[in-house]
Amino acid sequence: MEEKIPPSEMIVHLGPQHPMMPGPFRLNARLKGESIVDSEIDMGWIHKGIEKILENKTYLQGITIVDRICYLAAITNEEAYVGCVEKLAGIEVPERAQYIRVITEELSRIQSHLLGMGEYASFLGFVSMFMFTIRDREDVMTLIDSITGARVTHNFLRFGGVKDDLPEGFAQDAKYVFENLRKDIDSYEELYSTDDIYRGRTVGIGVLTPEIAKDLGVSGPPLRATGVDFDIRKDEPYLVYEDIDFNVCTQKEGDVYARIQVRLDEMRESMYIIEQCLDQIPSGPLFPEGTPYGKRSPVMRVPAGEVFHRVEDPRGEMGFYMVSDGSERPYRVKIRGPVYPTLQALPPLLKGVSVADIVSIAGSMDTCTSEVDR
Amino acid sequence: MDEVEEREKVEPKIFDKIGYDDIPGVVMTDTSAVSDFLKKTKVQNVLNWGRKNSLWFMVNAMGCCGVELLATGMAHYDTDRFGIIPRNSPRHADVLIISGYVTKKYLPALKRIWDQMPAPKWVICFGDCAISGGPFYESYSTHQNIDEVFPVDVFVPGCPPRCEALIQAFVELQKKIEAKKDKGTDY
Amino acid sequence: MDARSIIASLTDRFPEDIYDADVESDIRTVAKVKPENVVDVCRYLKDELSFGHLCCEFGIDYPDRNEIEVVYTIGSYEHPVVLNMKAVLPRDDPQIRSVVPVYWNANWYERETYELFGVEYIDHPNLKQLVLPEDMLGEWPLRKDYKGYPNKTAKNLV
Amino acid sequence: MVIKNIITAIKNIYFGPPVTRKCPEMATRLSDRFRGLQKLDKHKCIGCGICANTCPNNAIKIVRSRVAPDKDKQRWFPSIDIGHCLFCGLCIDQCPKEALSNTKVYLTGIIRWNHEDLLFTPDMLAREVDINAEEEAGEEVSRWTPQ
Amino acid sequence: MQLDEIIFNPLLRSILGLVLMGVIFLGAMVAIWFERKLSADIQQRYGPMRAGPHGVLQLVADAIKLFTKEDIIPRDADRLLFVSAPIVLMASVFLMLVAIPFGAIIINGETYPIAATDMDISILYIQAVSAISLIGIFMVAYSANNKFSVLGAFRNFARMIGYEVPLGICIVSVAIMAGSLNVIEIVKAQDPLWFIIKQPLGFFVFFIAMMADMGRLPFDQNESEEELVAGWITEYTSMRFGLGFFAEYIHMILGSMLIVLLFLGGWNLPAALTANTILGIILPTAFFMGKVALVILFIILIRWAVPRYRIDQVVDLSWKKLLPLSFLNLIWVVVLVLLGV
Repeated sequence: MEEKIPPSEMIVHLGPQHPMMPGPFRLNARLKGESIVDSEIDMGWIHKGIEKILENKTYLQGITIVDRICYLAAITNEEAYVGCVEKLAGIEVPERAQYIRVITEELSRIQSHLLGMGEYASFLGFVSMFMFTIRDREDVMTLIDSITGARVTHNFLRFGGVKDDLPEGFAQDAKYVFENLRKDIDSYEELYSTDDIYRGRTVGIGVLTPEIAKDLGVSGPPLRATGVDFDIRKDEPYLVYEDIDFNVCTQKEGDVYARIQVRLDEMRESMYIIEQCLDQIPSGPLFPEGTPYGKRSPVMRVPAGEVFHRVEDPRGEMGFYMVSDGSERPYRVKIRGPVYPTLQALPPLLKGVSVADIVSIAGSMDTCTSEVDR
Repeated sequence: MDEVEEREKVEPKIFDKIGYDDIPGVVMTDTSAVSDFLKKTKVQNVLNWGRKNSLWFMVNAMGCCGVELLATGMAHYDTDRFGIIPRNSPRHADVLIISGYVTKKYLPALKRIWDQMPAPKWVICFGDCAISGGPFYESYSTHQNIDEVFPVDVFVPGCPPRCEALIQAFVELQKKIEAKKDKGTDY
Repeated sequence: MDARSIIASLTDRFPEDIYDADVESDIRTVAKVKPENVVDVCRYLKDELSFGHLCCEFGIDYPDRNEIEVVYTIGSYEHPVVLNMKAVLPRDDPQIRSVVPVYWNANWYERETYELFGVEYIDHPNLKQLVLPEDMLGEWPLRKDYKGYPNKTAKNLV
Repeated sequence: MVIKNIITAIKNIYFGPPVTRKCPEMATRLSDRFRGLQKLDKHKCIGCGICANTCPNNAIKIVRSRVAPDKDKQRWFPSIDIGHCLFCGLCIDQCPKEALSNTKVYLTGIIRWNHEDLLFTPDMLAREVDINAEEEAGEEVSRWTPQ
Repeated sequence: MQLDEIIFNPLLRSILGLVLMGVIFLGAMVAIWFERKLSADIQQRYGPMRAGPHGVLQLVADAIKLFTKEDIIPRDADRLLFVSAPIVLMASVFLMLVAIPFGAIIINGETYPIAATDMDISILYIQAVSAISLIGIFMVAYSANNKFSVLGAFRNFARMIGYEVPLGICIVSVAIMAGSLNVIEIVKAQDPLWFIIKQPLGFFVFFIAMMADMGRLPFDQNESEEELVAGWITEYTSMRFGLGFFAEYIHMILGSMLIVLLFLGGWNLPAALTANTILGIILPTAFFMGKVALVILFIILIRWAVPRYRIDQVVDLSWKKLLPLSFLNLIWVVVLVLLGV
């Protein structure tokens, strides 16, 4: 935005350090009064070069690095990466390990949505709601912690299985947590739907139509809020999602309110999935028997080939494209993050709205800058 | 009522007589004689008590640790117990928490935030990325050795550290201020 | 619409431009495309074969073959088939037509590929650096012969 | 209406006791699998260097160190730069002799005022030198604490 | 009468004014502490605990720190305006303080309000001087050379202009009912029946307009933290920031006092309770302050329980809803007065 602007307008740089988002990015907004004439996003403030780093790590070491792509969905990142390697090497995952993976991934989805939803409320000035959702998130985090041993970066999945079994008494703990969480989600929904100020700030703001959303390449809750039931878990089932009964949560309106509503519904759906998994989970080994894969992973050489594997991240479609040349390190890894197109779609959405709605719309997209920059 | 009239009388004189930089009623000095004197007395202890009990930190979430940073301010860990509250403007902050990878592109911005903060100010390196580059220490894009750029007071290793570690870091910083060994103030 | 019919339709329509087309599995197909005609192929894919969702677009560097591949991973909202379409470019002067007129979200992918690999996109609306600082442009860090990696400046105590 | 919100807030004052974990004073209960500072068993370690090779971050180096505080004999042991360590646990998983193990030290033992203090020598990892860590989690480690 | 002479002595009045200044500062500190504790309760945490028992000295620590911090004046700022803006803000609230009574002493059935002055147009005066803070904010917007400050300040103008009108009309209807512009007379007029009962609509409009005037949460667009970093106060450091912060809280206390004075009956008590001299000295002020504390409590509760309006919604609310309602209230009051109720 170097061009000359008329004196009635001004350029405001929101960021790179701005309370709007966890993680820095810059939004150069050209304002006329309070409304936005034009905007542009400047990325890369935390570009880390993960793709280059992955090329120089062995497959096993890569797991620790992919954890740090998006800090809110570390398990799904791992699943995409590990699934990629398993497809290339032709490893079968035992059923019990698959169920455990599904459980951790859905837990991760719940905590991510809780954070995104609460943070969104705090963007509207409703700080107490943020506190409430984080309070619930801590409970879910404790569940994840008890399985994986870490809060954010888990390093839990291994090629062919998972590192550890479910801890003893996990089912009771989960039941206890979900009981409270269901109540709390109901109360959040009630607060959201009855609060006039909240409705005034969200209904009809930042509307995406299905056609435009598809054109922008948006996926995940922002797309499902427009009524398109695009969900990798249904369309291209991985792990045991085929055997599990769940709905793809959609809304019609495509505005900010619908996106938050989709997240609320998805949390309920995730809890339902986990409960099914806990009922159905078979006993058995965590790693394929008769192979060297195990907790002490061998140095792997993956046969040459190329593969594209995608999973459903809390924010949308997460994909890894991996090229192997037969050595112990991947030749090229491309990470397709869900937030990348979502963030790219912000400037067209922001045209003509007021400054206060920037945070409303950007927050409802639940963007994760770290993953965009990689 | 009298105050208003008085100011109206005085104001034209200011513009005529004194330069733009001198404001009546505001003493502006270049020396730090007063603070130097205070540092030798017991008053400094009182000042340090005030400072250590109100360490407002800058909300500057930069990476994985940023999530833990957010969570630390919330109900389960509650930094407010120590008088530590998040501030969004660097002008109001005392503590800069470097909570993630500092890239070549971001370093100038981070330095600018640091320059905008009023002294005395402190830095906490939260997480491996801030201390040494963490998993990205070889990357073409990141800037390593942040402790050569900023005067770091407390190092919190972990990737990411738990929320308790950040609170412990604040406690360590308080201890350091109390012991008069911190780098934010010259003793 | 299954993978085989898609490949058949594509090769029928563009016999000159599409080569090495193959079906890997029910939901994965690969094809190579001549770089001159990539925009037409993409438009055909989007309009006729309902490949409306550009998953990603990126480069792969092969220094020993002296070529850079640009891969378009194109999915769909209607059917589960994903097409990995590759365009092979010479490594010395990689140039290709931009697909932004067809897929709007290719914009950032192409900017990123440009600054990391040096692939130049013709007719791109705003071809400049995206994630790197301006002075790093021209180093193409994701190419295999990049000199700045590993960056040995970190203070490692051991 | 906003009345609903206010009622919720008032309810929280009376029916919502503080959920805060009293951090520095009371140790938080950690999960059994928590990965804190590593502990080295010098009797088991053979100095093979698998941990150093596995480490994704090159945080481990094999150095010469005394086998016991009172003996002069030296052998090869790992030393860890905690400022680089990701606490991913790969070194512990891959150790063939199970010489390395997890502890729950993650606060006072490793939060330091100087960068140089973050280097943990084999003696410190084997806890022959006092690393100034209180017994944070202690024996009382439970998998779940209902709030 | 001798008591009268003592009470109307100008010297004593000035000393009383200074004391009230100290009291209001103390009150603001207590209010901030109270807000932090109450918000912590709502959010299921503890709030300040370390500085003093239950954190009562937290504000002292904050003040010490703010006083000893570096005072930065941005290079491109207009120095004179930048430095004097917080003083203007503070002056605005202190000028309000002059006319607001802090309670009353009732001796032998005679009421002596505790106020620095006793003017006949005090409510008009309060309304006038509270608008001075707008000038202070304008000075900030002009001088700070920060776009967030400008945006925050302009939001403040839009909001204040919108809400001064319904506020003024509500005050007019109160004055019509009381037959006086003097706050003390207005309190006297509420002796048997508070004005909230006679004109509930007026109270509702006045309360909302007063909250907007104070800039409390559903209406704190001028410093909405997530959008504008810290709004008009973004560039201020150290005690200049502290002054702006304090001015806001003092404004909140004074506003709550106005609400109590105009609608909630002030210090009026049944005569039987104040017959005793000691009770007459203590009870009315305590009663008044208790009601003020309740109003503040309610305002703080709202602050932590609702999201924030967008600025155009706030202006809409004022011009499209509150203004017609206040006119309705005015007509209602005129009818009441004409009927002689």
